[in-house]
Amino acid sequence: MSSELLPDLERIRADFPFLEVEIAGQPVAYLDNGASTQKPRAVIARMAEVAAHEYANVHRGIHLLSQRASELYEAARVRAAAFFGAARPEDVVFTRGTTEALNIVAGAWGEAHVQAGDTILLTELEHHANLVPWLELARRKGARVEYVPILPNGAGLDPEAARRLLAARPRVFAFAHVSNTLGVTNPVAEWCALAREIGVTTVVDGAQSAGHLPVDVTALGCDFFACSAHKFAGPSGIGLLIGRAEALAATPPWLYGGDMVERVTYTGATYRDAPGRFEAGTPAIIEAAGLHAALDYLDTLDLPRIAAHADALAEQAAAGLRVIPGVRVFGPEGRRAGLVTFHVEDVHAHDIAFACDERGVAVRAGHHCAQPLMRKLGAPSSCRMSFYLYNTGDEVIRGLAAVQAALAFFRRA
Amino acid sequence: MSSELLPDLERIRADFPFLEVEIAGQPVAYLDNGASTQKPRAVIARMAEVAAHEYANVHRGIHLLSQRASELYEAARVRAAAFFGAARPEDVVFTRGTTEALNIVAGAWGEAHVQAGDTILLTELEHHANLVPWLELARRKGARVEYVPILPNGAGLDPEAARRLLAARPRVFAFAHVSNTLGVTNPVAEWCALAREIGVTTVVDGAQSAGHLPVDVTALGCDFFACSAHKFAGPSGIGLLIGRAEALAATPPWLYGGDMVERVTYTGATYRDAPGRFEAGTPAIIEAAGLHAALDYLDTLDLPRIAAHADALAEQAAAGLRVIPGVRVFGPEGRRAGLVTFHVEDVHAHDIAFACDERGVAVRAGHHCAQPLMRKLGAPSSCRMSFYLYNTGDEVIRGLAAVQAALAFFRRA
Amino acid sequence: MNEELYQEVLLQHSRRPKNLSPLPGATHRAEGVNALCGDEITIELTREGDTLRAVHFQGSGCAICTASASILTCETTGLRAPEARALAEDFRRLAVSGEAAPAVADRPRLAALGTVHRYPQRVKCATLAWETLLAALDHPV
Amino acid sequence: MNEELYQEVLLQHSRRPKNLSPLPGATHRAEGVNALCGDEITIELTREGDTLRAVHFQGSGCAICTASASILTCETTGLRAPEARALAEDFRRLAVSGEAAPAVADRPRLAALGTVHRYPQRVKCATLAWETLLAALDHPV
Ligand SMILES: Cc1ncc(COP(=O)(O)O)c(C=O)c1O
Ligand SMILES: Cc1ncc(COP(=O)(O)O)c(C=O)c1O
Repeated sequence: MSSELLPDLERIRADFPFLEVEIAGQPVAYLDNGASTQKPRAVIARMAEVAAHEYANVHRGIHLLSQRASELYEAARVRAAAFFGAARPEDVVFTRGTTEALNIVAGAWGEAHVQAGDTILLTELEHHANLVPWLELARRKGARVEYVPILPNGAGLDPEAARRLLAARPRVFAFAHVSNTLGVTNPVAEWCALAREIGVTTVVDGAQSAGHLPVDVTALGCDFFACSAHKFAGPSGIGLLIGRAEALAATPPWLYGGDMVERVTYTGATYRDAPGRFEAGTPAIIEAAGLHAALDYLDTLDLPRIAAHADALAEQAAAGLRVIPGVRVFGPEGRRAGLVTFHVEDVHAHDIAFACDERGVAVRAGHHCAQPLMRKLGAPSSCRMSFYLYNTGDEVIRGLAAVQAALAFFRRA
Repeated sequence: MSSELLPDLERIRADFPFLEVEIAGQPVAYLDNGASTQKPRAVIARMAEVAAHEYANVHRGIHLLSQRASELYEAARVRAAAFFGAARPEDVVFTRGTTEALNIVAGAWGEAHVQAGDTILLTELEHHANLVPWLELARRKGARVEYVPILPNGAGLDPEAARRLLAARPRVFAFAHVSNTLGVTNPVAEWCALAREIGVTTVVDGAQSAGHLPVDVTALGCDFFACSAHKFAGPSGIGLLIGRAEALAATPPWLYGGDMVERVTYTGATYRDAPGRFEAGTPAIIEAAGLHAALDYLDTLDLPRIAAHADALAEQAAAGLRVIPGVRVFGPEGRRAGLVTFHVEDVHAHDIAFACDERGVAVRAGHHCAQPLMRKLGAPSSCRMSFYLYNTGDEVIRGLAAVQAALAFFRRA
Repeated sequence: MNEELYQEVLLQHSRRPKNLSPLPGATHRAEGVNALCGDEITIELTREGDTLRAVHFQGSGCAICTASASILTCETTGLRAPEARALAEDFRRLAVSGEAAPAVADRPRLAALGTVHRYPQRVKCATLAWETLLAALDHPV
Repeated sequence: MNEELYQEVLLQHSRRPKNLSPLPGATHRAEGVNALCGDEITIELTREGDTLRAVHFQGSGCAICTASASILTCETTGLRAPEARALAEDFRRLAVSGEAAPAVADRPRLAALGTVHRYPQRVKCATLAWETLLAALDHPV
């Protein structure tokens, strides 16, 4: 397993100033990457440089400064298109993050294309961001929501049921590429191919896959793909909605205002095509430069190796947890995507996470924004360790030790 | 007039690294502050520091890092509430900017409260951000949009007409605090008091007033107030919607997803109260810290003096432009809010702005995201110089000289 | 392990909570949820005139949440409704800011819970039951 | 002033534009708008068989926009529709990248306009009329 760890880990760690932080007198072991990731110096420095010397509003000025800002903003789009395999830069829309991207699809595309009686197909493992917007759309439209069920213990989604429910031609099929709770990776390309054949629109929540493993939206064959820069070493406040040209063209505007219009009168307006149509107002300019820098940074490494690294750490953690009495590890038996969620029969997740925290280990406790899934698994509150390219085997060991110490404390007497 | 300029201008200028930039071998004269403003070192450094050592996701973790990030994020809210006179921090919602804030009001509040046959009252000087969302709402609902007319030459809005149209009890009255095109300041407090008496909801577009002049939303008495941090020395990617508690409570959710929910099942969800209700997903965390730093920075200065400074420069520019033959200056005769928009009969705005650019002076040319207004004024394209706290009288002189050189060039022969 | 937060009295209450069961014949009832972690708690009580004759809870939370709920049932049984309300408000203030009103300072178990104000990420765990009690007082079944 | 961009031939065309008037009996027509600045331009033309007999424009833009429209009317009058289309495409490429196809290299006025590719913020000014021509060719009145 350790041969799957990144060989230049010390060098990588040196790129992340956050890893200098100490908690309780110990260097932090940041194992909450599923919630958000830390930023390398290159991203932080690029944002500061843009803010200091290259900043102006975009798409608005004849002056050189505005032109240059527009160029760096559009260069980020071109970079993101290439990184994620979009057919054209115009297919990449900047959003605040995955949540806004999915709301654009459910709110604007869905508003136009989902009708009363239609079925919206989701899965039982969705994050609230890919669940609640669809519930709201269904309520508004009188549509029905169905779910691909999970296998026992959250080992994956039921493949038979997925095929059967998809074959029934829902109007849209929206699902996570990688589950933020179970570490399950869904067969995106297979489902999208099936869906395409029978005219079902596909929406992929890529929050946990983008920048963690190689993603080529064209090869995946989805209609929409959503992700957040903060989940892959980029800044907060920016994310992407990538759409096939036809899918974006079939989506009405979302926010209304400057930059997304063509011609405005006191009685009406006409709108631009994508991506401008979906980017009303001043966008996250400094953040676009930071996103660009994050993609450049990831490209200095090797995405398949990054994925293997995080997976190896997650497997190590899962193995260590499984042997502790009373601990239940959710998710697939074999390879899991960079994270492990577990539940302890007799000690609450909050108490475990708090104990970890006191030893400088940051893990997540709660419902992981997947309340219905966790309820179904019988663990409304659970702990998660989630890994990224800068984590080490030593941090896994510290995490396991902290969990064991917590259990010993709460189980004594 | 020069006595109204800030006395410590050199010190202030030293705070802004952007002012070191050169264009065409000359230090830049950045006169496009109406589009966006530059950032002081304190803001840039604070964002870098948060990204380097204080970053984690908010509202999600039991671990100390997440707690600290939540605290800095909420501290920015408390700071903004105090700076803008909100009754409670909970009345401050973080958005991407003014455009998103106004879309929340038109899209969520408007969706719930505007009905067929209702009147939406706007003014003829609105930015597209405070016009197009309302046109779209009116279209969807079968409501009517009416406009408070401008006075000749854009000298202001017709006060009689404003009172008459408001007295007719529209459902909502949405208007700019300060016009980004005319430099007109509207009588917000007076209109809001009138509106409150007769039950008309008020929406103030504060993009050009926030951080430029003292704003106390409670004293103004509006129901909603929108602004963007990038317009007042803060970062891109973040802005505010400030609402009266009752107005926010009457607004349905906007984006759906994590953090804005209370309880989620596979069949439905319940939602939190403001501000959480309107902040689905991972917010602009680093940017919130930058916004906080920008407000702290502005507080080291004196907002009324900043306003007087920008106004004095705008008056100086207007005076210089008025004496050039063929130049028409829009807006009020007297005091104007920090900007001057002008049109030249025989030379196009693009050519003038380009000539300015070649001399290192950045001015804006175009429709200023107010197409119908500019069409009504007979100047579909015009030039604008807009000032902020770091601009100098010398930059005004350079701007005027560049305009004169452009006119000389295009008028020769 | 943090001995300040997890004082013995709290651990006792979290391991062997008092009044953790449905309350047959309850006159008032409310459910509370900690939006951050998903923990849910139900408070049921029977009121005779103004007096809280019995207070029970259901649901499972972390040690702090469970201890707080268990202690709540002990401390409020027999109080009059306005007293229970005042105590809940006092406790909330203690948990958030460490400010101890006489009513809570006099109750050692509440004072022990009050150390939570030094751990802001745990405050909601301690206050959930008390907020739910306030809601229950307003919700006759 | 930038003498490279504002070459004399362009200034002539912007000051005294050719064919700046409505075209009675036009067979094709389109309006174009530069979303960034709001400039609007209308192209009208009469086609006989495949040949562009007359090409006129209306609207006002900056010197580059007006010169480009004026030169467009001169260069495309008498061309066959496919030739006009090809020229418009060639010109667009020139303005964006500086890459001069033979057809535009042979036309000095277009070559002069082509220097705009060094000033990206002005490219749209130069191409607006040509994009509108392409639209007009698809829009019989
Ligand atoms: C699977 C999944 N979807 C969606 C989201 C929402 O992303 P964001 O909060 O960046 O909008 C997350 C992260 O919280 C996630 O893990
Ligand atoms: C008056 C006015 N309203 C709204 C906006 C839109 O602000 P933003 O682009 O930051 O959303 C602007 C700025 O462009 C403005 O000047």
